Amino acid sequence: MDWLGVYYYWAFAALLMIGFYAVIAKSNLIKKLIGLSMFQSAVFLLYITMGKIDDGTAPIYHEGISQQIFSNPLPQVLILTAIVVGISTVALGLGIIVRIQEEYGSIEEHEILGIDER
Amino acid sequence: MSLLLDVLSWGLLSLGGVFVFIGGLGAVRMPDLYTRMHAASLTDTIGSILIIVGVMLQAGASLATLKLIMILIFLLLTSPTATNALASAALISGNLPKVATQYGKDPSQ
Amino acid sequence: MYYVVVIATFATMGLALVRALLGPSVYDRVLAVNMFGTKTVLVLIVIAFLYGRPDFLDLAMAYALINFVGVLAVLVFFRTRAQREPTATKSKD
Amino acid sequence: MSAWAQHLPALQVGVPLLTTPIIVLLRPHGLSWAAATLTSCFTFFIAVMLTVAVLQGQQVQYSMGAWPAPHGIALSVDAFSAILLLIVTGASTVALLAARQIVNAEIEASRQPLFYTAWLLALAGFVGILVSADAFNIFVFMEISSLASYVLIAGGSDRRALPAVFKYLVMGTIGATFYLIGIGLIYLMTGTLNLADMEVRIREVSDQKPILVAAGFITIGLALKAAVFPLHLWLPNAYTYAPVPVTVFLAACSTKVSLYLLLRFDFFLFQPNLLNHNIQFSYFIMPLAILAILAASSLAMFERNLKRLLAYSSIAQVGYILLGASLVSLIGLTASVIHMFNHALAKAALFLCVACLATRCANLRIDSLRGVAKQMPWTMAAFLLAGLSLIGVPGTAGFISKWYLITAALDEGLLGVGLIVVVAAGSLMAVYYLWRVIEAAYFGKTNEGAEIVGEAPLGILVVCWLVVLSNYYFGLAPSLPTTLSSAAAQILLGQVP
Amino acid sequence: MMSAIGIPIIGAVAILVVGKISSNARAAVVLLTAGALVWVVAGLLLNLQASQLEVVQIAEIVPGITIALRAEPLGLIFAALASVLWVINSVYSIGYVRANNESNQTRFFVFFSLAIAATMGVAFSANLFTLFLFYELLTLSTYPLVAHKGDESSVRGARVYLGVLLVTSIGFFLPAIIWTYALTGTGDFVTGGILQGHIDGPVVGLLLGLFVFGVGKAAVMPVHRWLPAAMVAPTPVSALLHAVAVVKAGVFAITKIVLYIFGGDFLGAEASIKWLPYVAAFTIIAASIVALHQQNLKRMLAYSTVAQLSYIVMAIGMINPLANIGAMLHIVTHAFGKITLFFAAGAIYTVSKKTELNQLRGIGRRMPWTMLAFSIGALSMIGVPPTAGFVSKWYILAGAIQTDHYAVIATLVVSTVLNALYYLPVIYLAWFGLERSGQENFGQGQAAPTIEHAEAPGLMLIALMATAALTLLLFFFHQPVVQLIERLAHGV
Amino acid sequence: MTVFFGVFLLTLLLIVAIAIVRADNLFVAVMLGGIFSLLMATIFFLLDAPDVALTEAAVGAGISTVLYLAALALTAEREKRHTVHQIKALVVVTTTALLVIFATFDNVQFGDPTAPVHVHVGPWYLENTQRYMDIPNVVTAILGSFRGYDTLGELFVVFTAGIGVLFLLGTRPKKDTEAAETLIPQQSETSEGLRNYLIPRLTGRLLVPIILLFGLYVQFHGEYSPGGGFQAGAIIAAGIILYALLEGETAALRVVPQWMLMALMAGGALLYGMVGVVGMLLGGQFLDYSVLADNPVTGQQLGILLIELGVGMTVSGVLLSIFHAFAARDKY
Repeated sequence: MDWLGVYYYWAFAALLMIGFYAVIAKSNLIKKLIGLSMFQSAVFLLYITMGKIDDGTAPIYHEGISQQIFSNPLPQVLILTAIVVGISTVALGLGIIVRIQEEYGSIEEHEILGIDER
Repeated sequence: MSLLLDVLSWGLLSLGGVFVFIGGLGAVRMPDLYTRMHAASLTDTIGSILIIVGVMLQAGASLATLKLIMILIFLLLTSPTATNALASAALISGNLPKVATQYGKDPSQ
Repeated sequence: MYYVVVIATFATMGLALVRALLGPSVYDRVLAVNMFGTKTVLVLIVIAFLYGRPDFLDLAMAYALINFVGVLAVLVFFRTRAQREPTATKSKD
Repeated sequence: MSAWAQHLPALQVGVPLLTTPIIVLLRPHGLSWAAATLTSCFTFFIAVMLTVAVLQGQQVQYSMGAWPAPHGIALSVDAFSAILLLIVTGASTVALLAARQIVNAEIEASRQPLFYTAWLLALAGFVGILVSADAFNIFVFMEISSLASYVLIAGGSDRRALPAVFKYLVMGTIGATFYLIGIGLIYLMTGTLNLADMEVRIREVSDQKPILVAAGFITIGLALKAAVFPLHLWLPNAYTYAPVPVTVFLAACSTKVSLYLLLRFDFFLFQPNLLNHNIQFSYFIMPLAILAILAASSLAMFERNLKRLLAYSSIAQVGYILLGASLVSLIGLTASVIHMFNHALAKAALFLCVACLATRCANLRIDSLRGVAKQMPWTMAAFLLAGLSLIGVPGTAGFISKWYLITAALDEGLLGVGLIVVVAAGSLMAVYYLWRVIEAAYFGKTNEGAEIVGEAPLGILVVCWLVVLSNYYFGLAPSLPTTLSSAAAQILLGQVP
Repeated sequence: MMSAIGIPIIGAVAILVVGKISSNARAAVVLLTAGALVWVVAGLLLNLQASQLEVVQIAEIVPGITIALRAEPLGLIFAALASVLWVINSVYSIGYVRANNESNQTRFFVFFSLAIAATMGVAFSANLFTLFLFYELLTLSTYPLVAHKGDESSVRGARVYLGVLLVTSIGFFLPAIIWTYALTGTGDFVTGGILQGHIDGPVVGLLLGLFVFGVGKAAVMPVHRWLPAAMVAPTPVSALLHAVAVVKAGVFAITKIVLYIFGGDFLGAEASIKWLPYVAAFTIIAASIVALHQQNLKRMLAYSTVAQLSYIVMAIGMINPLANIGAMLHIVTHAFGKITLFFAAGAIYTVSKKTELNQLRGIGRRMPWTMLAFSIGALSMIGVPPTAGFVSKWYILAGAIQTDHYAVIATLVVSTVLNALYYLPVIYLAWFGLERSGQENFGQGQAAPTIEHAEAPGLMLIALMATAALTLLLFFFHQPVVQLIERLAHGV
Repeated sequence: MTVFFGVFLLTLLLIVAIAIVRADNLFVAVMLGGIFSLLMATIFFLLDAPDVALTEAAVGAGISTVLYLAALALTAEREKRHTVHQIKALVVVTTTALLVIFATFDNVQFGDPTAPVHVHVGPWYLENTQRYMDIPNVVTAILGSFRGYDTLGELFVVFTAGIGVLFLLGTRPKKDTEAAETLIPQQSETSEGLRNYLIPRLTGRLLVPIILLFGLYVQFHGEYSPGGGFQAGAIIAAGIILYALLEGETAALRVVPQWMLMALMAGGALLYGMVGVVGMLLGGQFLDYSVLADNPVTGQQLGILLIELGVGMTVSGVLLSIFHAFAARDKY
């Protein structure tokens, strides 16, 4: 049970918490979006920490390298895809926020709801 | 011969490290925006030159050295420009250096 | 051999972060970001050699460029913002 | 043709996916609609071919890029995915056929190619999920379908669609990320992403704790995307302010696909390995389902806006589907799968009638629809018949699923009686809120201001009546959906010893 | 048999098409379809032996659940009754609609024939599922008839009508059917019952209860509220509802279920179903007392129907052959009697716009024929000898004496007295009461002035007299009907 | 030794994360977001994932910061301090975190080679890349060929985002249309970027070609060193965005017009799809590259090269059109 090793998973949990909190508690839409992308980055951290092997190197062959232990390449492929999914969601979210700003004149959730009630 | 190279690159690297650390300290302790900028950017450039040359000595004549040279050129090009742009933007938006106002002179003449 | 540099750069990154958090005006924070970027480039170069994988320098090269684009973007959009609402209070936060 | 037969699963996803870049570039007005409808029909045709293959007992497997299953990505189509494929592609074709006039009115010509591309991307996303047998691949296609649905919903001219779609985006992305964490934990313990392979390896896993947590995460994530009761907050506004053809398409299939995933993961993967699954499933899912039926129906009863009323009724029907599944018996599962089919039919018909109304009436509040039956007799007749199917009057598709649901409930003894009361109460509430609309339409006095309104355009009306009559056809001769859903139930339960 | 359902549907479509052109053409089509239906049912009735056994299967919904039709004697009696009365009712309603120039008459006749088609379906259904299918169709097709006028009161009445019927059918009837399917695997009507051995103990009572209260149309006490509420409908519809189709379908369904699902001897032995006659008895007494206080003529007739229906339910509940014959016979006699009363009420309303009882003082002199038919109908309700009502009550009484079921005998006597109490004063006032002119006649502020009016219009009169004659005829020639029922009783 | 660096960087990461959530000024939050993704990339680099680090840097630090800033320029600058239902959020969040910690607590050793993850599918890829594709970068091999279908899906996610933003921002905002007429004739100052900043424009002119060259290098060098379609697309987009920042958005549009962006977007997606379909036509399965050339190994390499090109085209097309959609919004 090496405490330092588990630190990566605790950092993942903490980051998850921070991101999720920002999404729920903050009423500014852009802050929600930033929280959302942090929430997703935490998951990326989980996947990559999973793939690491002690004193293994990156899974890219190179004549120069001596030792043969390579970290697991699969989680890295998954995360490559997930990052681009994250950025696409952020881009679309920002598009919607810009449209909301033009239609409602504000990007604070409580103000938008107020405008709709009237 | 390689021992000499190692000692030399070790020296350069640690010197670079020291410069970089001083830059960091400067950025935190300096009173005003412009002084901080002065401290940070100068040490930035000298630090990178020292470290990259130090590492180049280690890498010897190989593809890596070529890449290191490219990176050095980039750094030398980009970071001073960025600082310059930053300084002029701050100045235009009216963020006056603290020292000038202290002596009552209006910097605009 | 590379430990000294790595530790020094990490320390500077820490200090830059302190400046970024404390920084009274936005420009302080931009400075901190710029510092942070260049320090990361240096750290990556040194770690690439520490790990004995010199072919990872492309990453450091990409950093240097992206950092420059990022900083310039902040300045441009901050000025567009200031232009659109000149009446808005100068951000002295 | 048989040479192409073995490529069917790949074509099923490939056709809608690869036509989108072409449609984006179609500048001439109206052409993009025609191309989109054609592609959707062709996808429906492939889905029918796949169903025929499945019914003949073929094991439809397809490995992408010719790499063996656990290493490459495999596609597999069985009875459960076949029936869902029919629903999704059918709903999309029908909605597209009815979409022409409304989209022309609501979206200016220059943006229409983009709208129809987003529509086909949503369709490709849903179909991709149904066909795929790889956990991470499902996540990717879930993202494609969600992003495309956000774009579709935000396409309307009603400004309130934007905050609704932003809330949907945030909750949908959180759901997808929960799903990702779930897969990550399973991958951590089993080392594979292929569903079949994962199911085998889960048994050997010594420490069941992460698997339990992964099950929790995946269930919550998919429940969020399927608008299961407590996590349904995004659905009413999203469906109400979206353009009507989009609501027709999404109401019929977006929640169904997430439920498909929920059932597949729960019955396929976790089921045999978790401690005592029935407790976990019935104590956790059944109360939610009952709550969904009762609360959502009562909300629908007091709703003034017609579209939000139908949205709440969708949430209640999701409750029915989950109720059937939570009985963890063969008939229960058949009931839940066939209710997916029948509800898709009934809800598509109802929303198509709303589409007909939307072309003629300004707003869709019930008291502004008073006496509309005199001017739009055919539309209101279709609404009445579709309403009957939703209530579950004998002879309609809705009745079949009610029949299976109550038979399944009867096997549960005393608890079953309680469930019957809930189901009966649910359908009676459905009677109440649908009759409120029909009574206002038929017997209400047309309020003075209302201008003379003509019958809905012929195109939409014909499509609407087509779906309503298919409701009755599958009510009287439901052999196709019943065989498919009982086969699906066997597959799902096949895992339970 | 298929044609028995098909003809009214084709008729409905024909009326829809023809209706727009002219009312005479529509009337012709209505009569034509009614006549064709009677001819078909008669054909079935005559060669009873041949058509008895073959089962026509229309569709197979789910393996084991089919829509199938079978012409067994009980169904045939009901179908014959319904078709004959439909002909008379069509004649009457054409006259009524012309006289009152009702709005959108085409819709009226279309749903009229759809309702009859559904009744035929209920009559010939071979299993529980088909019964439930046509039962629901009947509810839905009669809803527009009840809400025909479209004004506020009729819409509210129709809402109660639909609400009660749908609640009972989805809430109790459907679970009961599914429970039977679950228990026995089939739902077919088999003489002698299918539940034998599958179920016993108090659960049988519960299942029977679900069925009795599930079939809301039989108007057993707690679920009877829809019947008076449906009085808002125009009179031919109430006639159809309360004499021919709806209520009779309800009671007929219960009879079929008791005989063909539970089976006479199985229930006989069962202790837990003894409560049925007592519930029916309570309904009879309560409904009669309420009818006593009614001022409106049609509401009084409605409550009297609730009472009469429970006679049949009570007789069935006694599980003895004689009582069964009595019950079946009562279906027929009550139909003729009640339809005559409703026709008379309709005639009075058409001509004099009078609806309240106290307005009928001395109307006998103005409308002798209508009041004569009304009196025959009333007597048949009470069960006085020359009318058919007496015969069916006699059989029920005989059955009760045979099983010495004292409660039932007591109820019969008391209810007959009550019937007399609320029917005879109406007849007496109509014939011998002085026609008070001027205001004091309408002290309660009803503004119906005593307008000069003669007898009811011709067409309505013919229908009236026909049903009255049938009530009398049935008293003398009830033997053929009884033989038909006996063949059924011995499970032919 | 990696662990010590990792621990330090992770603590820095958490501090930055908390700072982002608490920052009121949204510009500050976005800049700290830039630092966040730089840190994230360094951590990935430490955990032997150079490809992911490059993507995180190029996409996270570069493009998303620029997009956020472009959006901020159009919307509010400061967040109104209104944290709604705080306690409820805290409760939900802590339960999720506890759940995760509960799952990964004691049974998972960081980096031990015997963990199930490294036993089943992982090593198969390491051996077979040599046999089937003979290219050094295993990650690109998996991305391109073994799980090529995932990347196709991925490509279409980006494509959807592009379509979505163009669709949403395609409309001219109603209230501003009248104002727009007056605005167009005199060239507004804003869209001219840093026109009067001489030094940055000069270095920019010098740097943009280098960035584009570097982008192409990363694109075609994906099989030997960390790189590939996504990273290259992002870097090329960053290059042209730099040009737009310096020379002004209209100048950038003249260099890369709107129709070319649309063609890039659609062309890339189509190229990828067609490679798959051609594989099917030549008798293999969908996305089976070994049939593309007579020798399966060169076929695989050719396939991977083509699809990386497709991905690069689409990603750069999408990111640029999104940037132009935001930047053009100023003029209205």
